[in-house]
Amino acid sequence: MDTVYHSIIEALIFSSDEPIPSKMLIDAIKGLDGSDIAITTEDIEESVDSLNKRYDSESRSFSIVRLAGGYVFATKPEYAKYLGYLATEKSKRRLSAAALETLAIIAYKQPITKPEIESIRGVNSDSIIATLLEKTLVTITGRAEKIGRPLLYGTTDEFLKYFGLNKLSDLPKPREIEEILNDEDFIEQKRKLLMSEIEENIEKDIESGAGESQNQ
Amino acid sequence: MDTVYHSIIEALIFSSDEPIPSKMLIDAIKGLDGSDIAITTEDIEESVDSLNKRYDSESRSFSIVRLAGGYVFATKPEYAKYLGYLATEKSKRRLSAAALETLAIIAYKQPITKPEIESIRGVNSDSIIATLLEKTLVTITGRAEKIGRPLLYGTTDEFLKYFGLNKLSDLPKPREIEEILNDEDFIEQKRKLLMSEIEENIEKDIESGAGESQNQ
Amino acid sequence: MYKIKLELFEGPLDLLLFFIKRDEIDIYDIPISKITSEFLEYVNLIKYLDLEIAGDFILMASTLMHIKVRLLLPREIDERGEEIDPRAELVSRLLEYKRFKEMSEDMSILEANQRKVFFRNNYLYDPVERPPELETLLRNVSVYDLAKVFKKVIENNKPIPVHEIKKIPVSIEDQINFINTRLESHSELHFLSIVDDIREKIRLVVTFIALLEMVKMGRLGIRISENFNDFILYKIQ
Repeated sequence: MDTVYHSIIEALIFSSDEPIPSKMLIDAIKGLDGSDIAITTEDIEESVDSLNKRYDSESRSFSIVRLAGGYVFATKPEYAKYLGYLATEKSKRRLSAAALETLAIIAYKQPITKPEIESIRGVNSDSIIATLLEKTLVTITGRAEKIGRPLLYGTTDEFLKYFGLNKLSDLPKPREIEEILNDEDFIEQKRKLLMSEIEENIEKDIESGAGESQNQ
Repeated sequence: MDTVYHSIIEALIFSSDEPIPSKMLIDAIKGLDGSDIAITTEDIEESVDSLNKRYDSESRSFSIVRLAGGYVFATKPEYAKYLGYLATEKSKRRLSAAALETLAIIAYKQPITKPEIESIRGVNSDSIIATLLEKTLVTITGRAEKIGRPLLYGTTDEFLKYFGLNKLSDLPKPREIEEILNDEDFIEQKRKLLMSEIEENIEKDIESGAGESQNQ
Repeated sequence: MYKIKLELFEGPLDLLLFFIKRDEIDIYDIPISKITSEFLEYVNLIKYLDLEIAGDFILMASTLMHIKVRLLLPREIDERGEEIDPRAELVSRLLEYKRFKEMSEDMSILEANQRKVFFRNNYLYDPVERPPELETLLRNVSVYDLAKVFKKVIENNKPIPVHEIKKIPVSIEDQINFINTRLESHSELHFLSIVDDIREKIRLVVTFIALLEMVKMGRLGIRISENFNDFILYKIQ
């Protein structure tokens, strides 16, 4: 096998969605360069071994490993602490889907109590609310005038800043989102309505031979 | 900066699923090895340059690129045909002319409202904007301070990544209207110029019969 | 045949630019009459073929007809005494649109270029979990802090007047069980969330003592919660 295929195999393993099996590597190469190219599973193995040797001698921080019947890149264990640090920092920084959901409920329904949030989400939300409080995206705004006087939650100025809003009423209305996103029927209806209106006007224009200034 | 950090920086960039900003790299290193370690954005830049030189001399199929304000590993264009062979149908689909046109307007005029986009394009743009939102190439950035308080749209980091840009100002500037009038042939010239500058590799690919998979 | 051709146009402005380029028209001197009749031919076709964009084409048709009429009338004069060309607004719209159409072509090249680039997808690494260290977690947490939070909770409960005197059956044992039960479903709990539902002062006091007892037995850890006057309890295995 031509050594030019080392790099191609490397690129394929690098960009694959899943650990990539030898067969797929061979398919891709034969699919493009012709099925008559002699390339076997053993060639792939040798190629990977030779790549790994290069990585070692060049002290790369990654290498190719075999996993689940395929090949995949892996960073070397000695760097794990740095990557772990980054992962931890990232998860601290990024809002989870659950947190975002809770934040959205609080933003749109505020002021709202914990039991109300939980009845909307259908799950206990203690720790998520705690996280949002810690990140100062929500705050306690008072107590509800009902039995047990539960705490009321609302969003903070930090929340507005984070989402680039001047005030709470700047939040996109659920109706607007619906309109923008998947309400194809709505858009179609609106268009038909507009069409017939415009057509009527034009017909009038044509009949009278002169366009009145409807556009100005 | 100690050259041992070259490998750590390499591992950190390699492990990140999204372009990782210098600051995050510095934070991870200082977070683990002590905040007194002298390491700057320039050190990171030098480190990345030196890593890329090594990859070139070792004929690696990938290198580190600057994208959307961060660093990320990416394959070199000459491997595109092999990688495209295995890519899913969905990822092969290009943006429509209408989507590109709308993106150009949003990118250059942001923050911009839907009516403003539609008045430039001359056509209803509901479904195009919905598509761009779903592809996370644009997002809602707030509301305009005008009657009806319409939603404002702007581009995302995904937009930068999709077009291979590090920052918004890397976008080609639209020509001034005067310039368009004065030089009708300029469009052709500019296209040729741009082609020869950044498309050298692609042209080679096209000549060799590659890069056709996108039309499948 | 026509449909295929029509789909090449993004909208009415695009179609007008096509006429202008094809006929090498001076954009500042558009023959409105000629272009309008040609435009209307397309509109008639589009009405039956492509509902999606027909409305916008019809709107442009009416704009063109309006300009045509205004051209026949005596010219309007602007504040500087200059004649207003009824076509001027359309021309500036066409030019503005043209700018972005050009830019979108540049972007299409960038897109094609970037589509040749692939990113690292799946990969492996062994994350090193950083075990929470008690020294770190309990740093700056003193008994004073505990007492302060506790006092705050008690004070917050003050507004509820109790008119009835009744014996409240509660023991430290009960409250240890109570805390344990709560901790079964959560690895961490905010102190406030445990005592939030407790209304009786005596039960609060007993719960707090139970909590201190559990810390003493080494079954419970405490750390301060940032930005909030509260603390977090967690199980020690």
